[in-house]
Amino acid sequence: MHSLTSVTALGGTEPRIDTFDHIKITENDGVALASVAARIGREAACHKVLKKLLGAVPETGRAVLHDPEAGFCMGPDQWMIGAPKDTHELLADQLKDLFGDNASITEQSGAWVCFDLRGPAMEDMSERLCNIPIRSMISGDVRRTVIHQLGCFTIRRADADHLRILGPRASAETLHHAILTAALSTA
Amino acid sequence: MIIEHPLLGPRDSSEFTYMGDAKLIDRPDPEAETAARDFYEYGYLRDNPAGWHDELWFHEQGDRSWLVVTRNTLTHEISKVELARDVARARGRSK
Amino acid sequence: MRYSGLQVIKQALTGHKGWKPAWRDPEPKPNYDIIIIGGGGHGLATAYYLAKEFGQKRIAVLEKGWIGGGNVGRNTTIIRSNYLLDGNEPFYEFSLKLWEGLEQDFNYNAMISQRGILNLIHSDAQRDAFIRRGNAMLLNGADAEMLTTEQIKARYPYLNTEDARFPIKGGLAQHRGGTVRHDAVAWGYARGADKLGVDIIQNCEVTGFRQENGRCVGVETSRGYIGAGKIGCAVAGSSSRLMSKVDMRLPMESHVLQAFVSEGLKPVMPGVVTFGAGHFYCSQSDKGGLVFGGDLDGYNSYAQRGNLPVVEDVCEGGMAIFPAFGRARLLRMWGGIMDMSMDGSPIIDRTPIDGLYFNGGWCYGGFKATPASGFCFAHLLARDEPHPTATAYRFNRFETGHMIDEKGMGNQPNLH
Amino acid sequence: MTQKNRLSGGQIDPNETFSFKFDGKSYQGHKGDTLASALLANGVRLMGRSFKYHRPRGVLTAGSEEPNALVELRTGARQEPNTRATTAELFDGLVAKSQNRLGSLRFDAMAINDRFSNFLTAGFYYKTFMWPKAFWEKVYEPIIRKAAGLGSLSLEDDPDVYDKGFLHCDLLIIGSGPAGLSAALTAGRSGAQVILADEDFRMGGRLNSETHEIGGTSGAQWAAATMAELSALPNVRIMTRTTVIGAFDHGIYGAVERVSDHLATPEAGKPRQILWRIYTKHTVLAAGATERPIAFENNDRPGIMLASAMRTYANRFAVTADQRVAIFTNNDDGHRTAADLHAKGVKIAAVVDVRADAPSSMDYEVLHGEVVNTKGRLGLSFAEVKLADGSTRTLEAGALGVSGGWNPNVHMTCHQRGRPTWNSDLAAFVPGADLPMGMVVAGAANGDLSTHGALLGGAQAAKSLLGIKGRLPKLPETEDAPVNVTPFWYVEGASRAWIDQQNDVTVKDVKLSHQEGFRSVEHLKRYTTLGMATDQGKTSNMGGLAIMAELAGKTIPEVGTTIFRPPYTPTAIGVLAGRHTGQDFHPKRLTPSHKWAEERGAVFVEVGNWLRAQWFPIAGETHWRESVDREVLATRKSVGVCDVTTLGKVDVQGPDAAQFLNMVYCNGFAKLAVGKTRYGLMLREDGIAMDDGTAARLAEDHFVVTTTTANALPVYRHMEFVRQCLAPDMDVQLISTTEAWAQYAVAGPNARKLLEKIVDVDISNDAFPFMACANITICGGLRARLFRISFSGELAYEIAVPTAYGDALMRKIMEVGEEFNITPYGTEALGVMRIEKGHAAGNELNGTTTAANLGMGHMVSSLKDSIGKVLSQRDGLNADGDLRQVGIKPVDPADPVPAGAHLMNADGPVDATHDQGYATSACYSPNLGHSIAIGFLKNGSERMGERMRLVSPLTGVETEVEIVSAHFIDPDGERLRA
Repeated sequence: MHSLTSVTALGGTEPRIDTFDHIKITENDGVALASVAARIGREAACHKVLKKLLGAVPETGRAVLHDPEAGFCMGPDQWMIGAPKDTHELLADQLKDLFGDNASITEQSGAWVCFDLRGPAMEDMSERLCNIPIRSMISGDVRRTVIHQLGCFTIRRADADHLRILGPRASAETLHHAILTAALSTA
Repeated sequence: MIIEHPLLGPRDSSEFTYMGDAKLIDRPDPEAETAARDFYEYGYLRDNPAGWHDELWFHEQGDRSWLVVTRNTLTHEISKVELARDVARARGRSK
Repeated sequence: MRYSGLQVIKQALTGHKGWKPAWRDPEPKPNYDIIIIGGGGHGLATAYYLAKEFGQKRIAVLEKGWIGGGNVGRNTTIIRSNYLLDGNEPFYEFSLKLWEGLEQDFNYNAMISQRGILNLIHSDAQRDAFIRRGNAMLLNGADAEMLTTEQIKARYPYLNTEDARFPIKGGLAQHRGGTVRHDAVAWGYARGADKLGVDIIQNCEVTGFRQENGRCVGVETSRGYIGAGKIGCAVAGSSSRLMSKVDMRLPMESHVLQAFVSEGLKPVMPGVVTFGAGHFYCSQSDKGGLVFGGDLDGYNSYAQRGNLPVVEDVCEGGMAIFPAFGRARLLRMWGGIMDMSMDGSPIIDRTPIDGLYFNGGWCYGGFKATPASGFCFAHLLARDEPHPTATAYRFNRFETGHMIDEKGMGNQPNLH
Repeated sequence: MTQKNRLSGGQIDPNETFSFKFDGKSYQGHKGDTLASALLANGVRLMGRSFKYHRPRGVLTAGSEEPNALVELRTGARQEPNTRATTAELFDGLVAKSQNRLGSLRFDAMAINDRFSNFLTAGFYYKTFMWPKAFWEKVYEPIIRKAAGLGSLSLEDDPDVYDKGFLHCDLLIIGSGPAGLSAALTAGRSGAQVILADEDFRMGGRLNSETHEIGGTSGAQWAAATMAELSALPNVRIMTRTTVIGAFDHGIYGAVERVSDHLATPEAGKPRQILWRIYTKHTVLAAGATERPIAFENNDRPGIMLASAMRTYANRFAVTADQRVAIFTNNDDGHRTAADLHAKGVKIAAVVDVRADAPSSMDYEVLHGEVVNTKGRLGLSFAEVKLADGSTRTLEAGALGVSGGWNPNVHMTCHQRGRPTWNSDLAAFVPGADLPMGMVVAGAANGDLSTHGALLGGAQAAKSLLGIKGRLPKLPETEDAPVNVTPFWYVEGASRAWIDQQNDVTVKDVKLSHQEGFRSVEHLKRYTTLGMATDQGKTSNMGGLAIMAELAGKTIPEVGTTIFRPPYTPTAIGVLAGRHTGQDFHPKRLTPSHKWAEERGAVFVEVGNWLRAQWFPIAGETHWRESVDREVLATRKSVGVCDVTTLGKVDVQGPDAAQFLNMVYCNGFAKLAVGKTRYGLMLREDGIAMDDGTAARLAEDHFVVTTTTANALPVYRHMEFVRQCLAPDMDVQLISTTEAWAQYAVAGPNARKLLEKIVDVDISNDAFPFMACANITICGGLRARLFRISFSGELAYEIAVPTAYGDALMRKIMEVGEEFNITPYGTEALGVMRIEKGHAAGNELNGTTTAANLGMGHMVSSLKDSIGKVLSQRDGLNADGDLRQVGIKPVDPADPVPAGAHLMNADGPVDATHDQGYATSACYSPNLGHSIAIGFLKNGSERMGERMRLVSPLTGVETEVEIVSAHFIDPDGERLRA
């Protein structure tokens, strides 16, 4: 076991939580991430592994909210896989073993900050934050979008009032500020 | 503008970065005797039509696909959107 | 009739009955010595200088709509000569000098106002680049001054220097830069040219070129065929469209650039300010409107209108440095079509076809270039050799690798 | 009773009384009033001054088309110039003042301009102020500018915030009059996602202004009931106080919601306004119509207003402009005003109708004739009427309602390519065929001016757009009067008859414009400024066109129409910027060591949105140079650490990864061994240097490519272009991983010793030589990447760990580095060290330099194809005497060598034609004890040792310099390999 301790994207030792009557904003520090890009001609093989891993191949614009590994489609023949960090700190290595030379795997855990928005104002807030058709999105819908000039993934989770936002980790503070501002605006 | 992404559906054009004429896919043969002239024309000369135009857009804030968008430069109407990779393959760009 | 204060008084006292049309509305003649296609600023200026400076006679300007309807009537009215490269700076400085005497020259008040232009600096690298540029300007005989933040603040006390994402670290000023009443430039040149005998023919669209033995001898128009000894094209924005009629492909794309004006406000902006870390520049007109703009929409377009993302981008830039403008209202927005060339610099050159000459590729720098462009194009048409300040503006520079790329963006027109 | 012109009824709340101030005087009004209606209720007709002649002006309209009644609303930093009193919703404590006056509103000294109006005709300024030449800028223009403008900005920072947002719907309905409500009902009941937007604070449009009944109840009540039904539908979003400002491409509309403008101040955290971008499949434009005035002599006095506005004031706001009112009309609509006002007890002096067959009335006198002049200094007192029989009458009235017919509000139909077409029955332009995608126009905006026509048009529009099956339900009974209008634009012989009231354009000016040849619509507009005022010509353009048509002997459609451009009404710049102001203008990117650097008091600098530590001052240092010199010297002496996370990183994987890099870099990568790193230079296809960096081969099929911080995005985009468009079958995958790894440079003679205390592997010079790279573990098992590369020229490594561990790693390095006196260094010291080594960076890779300019011409491999290779061979990029990168040092060590200065020969003139080159980057080298620079010099590689002058006339510097190699320190690179 190594001797370095990690910090959250917002720089804390514990994830940041902001609670309002109408929304709860949680910095989610518990997700390990890695991307999978199919190599040319190996798409079918990748699908097979994905199906085994997640139960289904995430379609374009969709997530498979599987446990413990979940995944969503990032682009043509490219997927992001997420899993609890506690158990999957070495997710990229685990995926490399699974996919072999069928895919290129890239560790992404450090690249993203994850915020969970839960509460009755989630849809109103989404409308102030980004250009996604939130009210017509259903559970498992994923959109890459822009929040305050930052490229983010938005995932509508299983619960109707729950949106997950993955944003660039280096701009976690800016993103958090934008989310808080939207929360105050829609209070 | 809205670009109907062949995989992702309608997307605001502000998610994209524009590069221009899709003829940029047709990179000339650097070994050809006329390579100097070919690359000059490839690099610098454009039809620049007032009307339908095949052009390259990069989905920078999306799935990072390059698209070939057929768009009317007079009306901004879009009639066709394809993955540039498919277009490049169809035009016979090999390894 | 000469315009003057006395004339205005005289006419006022006699019921304004004596004012004549600013230019005639002649029928096209069967042929001319020189035809200029395009009744915009550059075309009218070319005709004016051909007649006035180069002793040419029998000149016509053909305009498909109404004169001054292109970019001379839809720009943000700024003049300056703060260029970096050898191919550009002498030309733009020549232009600025022509501006300085223009009103007396063509007897029309175009409200040329040398209020100064200021490019804000936000980083050390930008300062280095602006020092190089300012030095290039001075070495070319133009004026330039490096201002400190304090000096800038004295002139624009409401500039955001306290809470700025990109703090202001000084600025490069050109005090001889400024603004001009843009429409009046077209009208002044038109009136001046008309007085020298130039036929300005509106509503006359060129539909084709007639060639004989490899030489261009005239144009087909919506008002019939018109013969010409020489033909000059000055239709920036539509250059590719026009030149495609002689099967020429040009090193340029057409792009839309939006511009904006606010409601009339009591004066707040003494000069022109350009934001170096966002897409925004602004001045205030004599009527009180804040005139501002920013970046291209970025895609090829011949539609004279833009879209919201750029409107927002420009206003964001404005608010970043002038947070006091938040409560001013944007009154009108419009778009002009730019010939965006492959290196951001223009072309004034002969074409491969004898008798056919080209002036275009002005990107969004065309307005300030109007006098020199007209002068240099007239020089080329009259003498068949480029004016000394415009020798670099050749078609073949891309093939030979002699680009004049101020911004260093390469063959990507929407980045210039 | 203070509100002497308050009538009964209306939709204001008489039980809620607000106090407000106008020009310092207190008044009272009610909830539901606008500032204009409240002022009229208090007998205030004079509300402003015109632009040029400073004529006294009152309200012309009751809506957003108002040209005259503009005020400065609120005070202090919230002062808002040019606010239309006709749309400013009254709130308790509202403060407004009149504008564009010198002195008081009643005694405006600038009104002298009106006396000289004969000299100040259209375009007079183009003909004078030219002599003497210097006087324009020194005398004339300052006077003109001083007089220019209308209201004033406070010049304090706008204290309010603005939001932006995005909405998606099936149907957007613009306007909530009868057509809009009917469309909303039809669409809402079908279950479609509907947005109903109206600029007003009360939905219902003209239903609130008229007395027509719908289905047996008043129009206003029907509107309220309809709104109640719509509010209950979850699929209908009702947006009051929301102006749709523009129709943009592909069904995108901009709309501004005024969230807080009806409040004294916005609630905490709430925006003043929101800019919504609405994405809709279909649109019903139900924007109504605007009544147009008739031009007659002195038609601009306070009290003269549109007849329809009078009805709005009476029926909606329970207000009349005066107790004695006259009407001037060319159509039946004017008579409605007379009837409605009469019913409210207002005395009708007479209705003057230009038509011989005008309807008569039992209640008031109807005169066949024309209003030919008016009197009254600060407001109307008398109207002079010339009757058809040639006799004249003088009507005593404090208000005159004018009705010249209606213009459909076609603006939004023109925001793209549409041009309106002429409808001679209405004598007005109606929407043309070429509408924005998915738009249908309904109701008065489409020329259907009756209430029934509006209800029907709205319902049909919604039905057809949404493909609703079945028959429409029966519409309620309502007014369906035909339009009966006789085109009548101006009174014969009128001269000082205002067309554009705000900009003071009169009939005479239009005539002069024609006389001087400014005859196309655009010339007319630009020469006279007609329609260029803040009301965007909504009430003036048609009048000008009609007169021009008459003068030119053409029909109005032959003269054409000016183009309507967004925004529909003037829009606060603040709301278009939204939250992107101040520190939030652009997002910030923080490096993994940011918190640690902050704790150490680092000074930060912005680079491509990143905030990087520029230097780390320590106690006693008062000038940044002290800190930087110390950091450089300490690094070169022992060891330093610098956060280099910001460099772009691209993960390049796949069997063809090496082949791919061979294509994008001008130098070769195919044979790079696993575990090795190589410097690479990327060219653009035009042969100019694009970016440089390193590529480390971590595995046969895995490279990590670095880019410069500034170019991370464009380089990644370019690589994807090559991959997808030029080499679509190369089996290579790219992922940008810039933020995934925290990366630190550890540099200096003790770098290895330090790192050996952290890494779990052998990094001796043999095991891990210069340019080695590897996946390793550190601190007992944390995955990491180690690269032996150097930007500083010292023995150096870059070490990377997953970002979350970046903070801990930096603290660890500092901890174990203590024994080596480790010094953190910032971008300044980094810059000094790279200049000392002659490494090119952004200032050198400026988009115009070639590999040869940079002294790397030899790197462009002739053995393989690569991007930029062919065009890099053009003559112009390989000319004799071309620029070469050189080092520059002062002959006198005390002299500066500033970046941006130009190189001139030792003798000869100093001017552009003798320019030899320029200094790109400069610094003080603490190791050499003098300033140094690198730069580009013509034929530079052949001029080593030459004495030259480095001149910067801009900053007043001229230094004698010597041209030297750019490798000021350790030219043989021994330290790197140590």
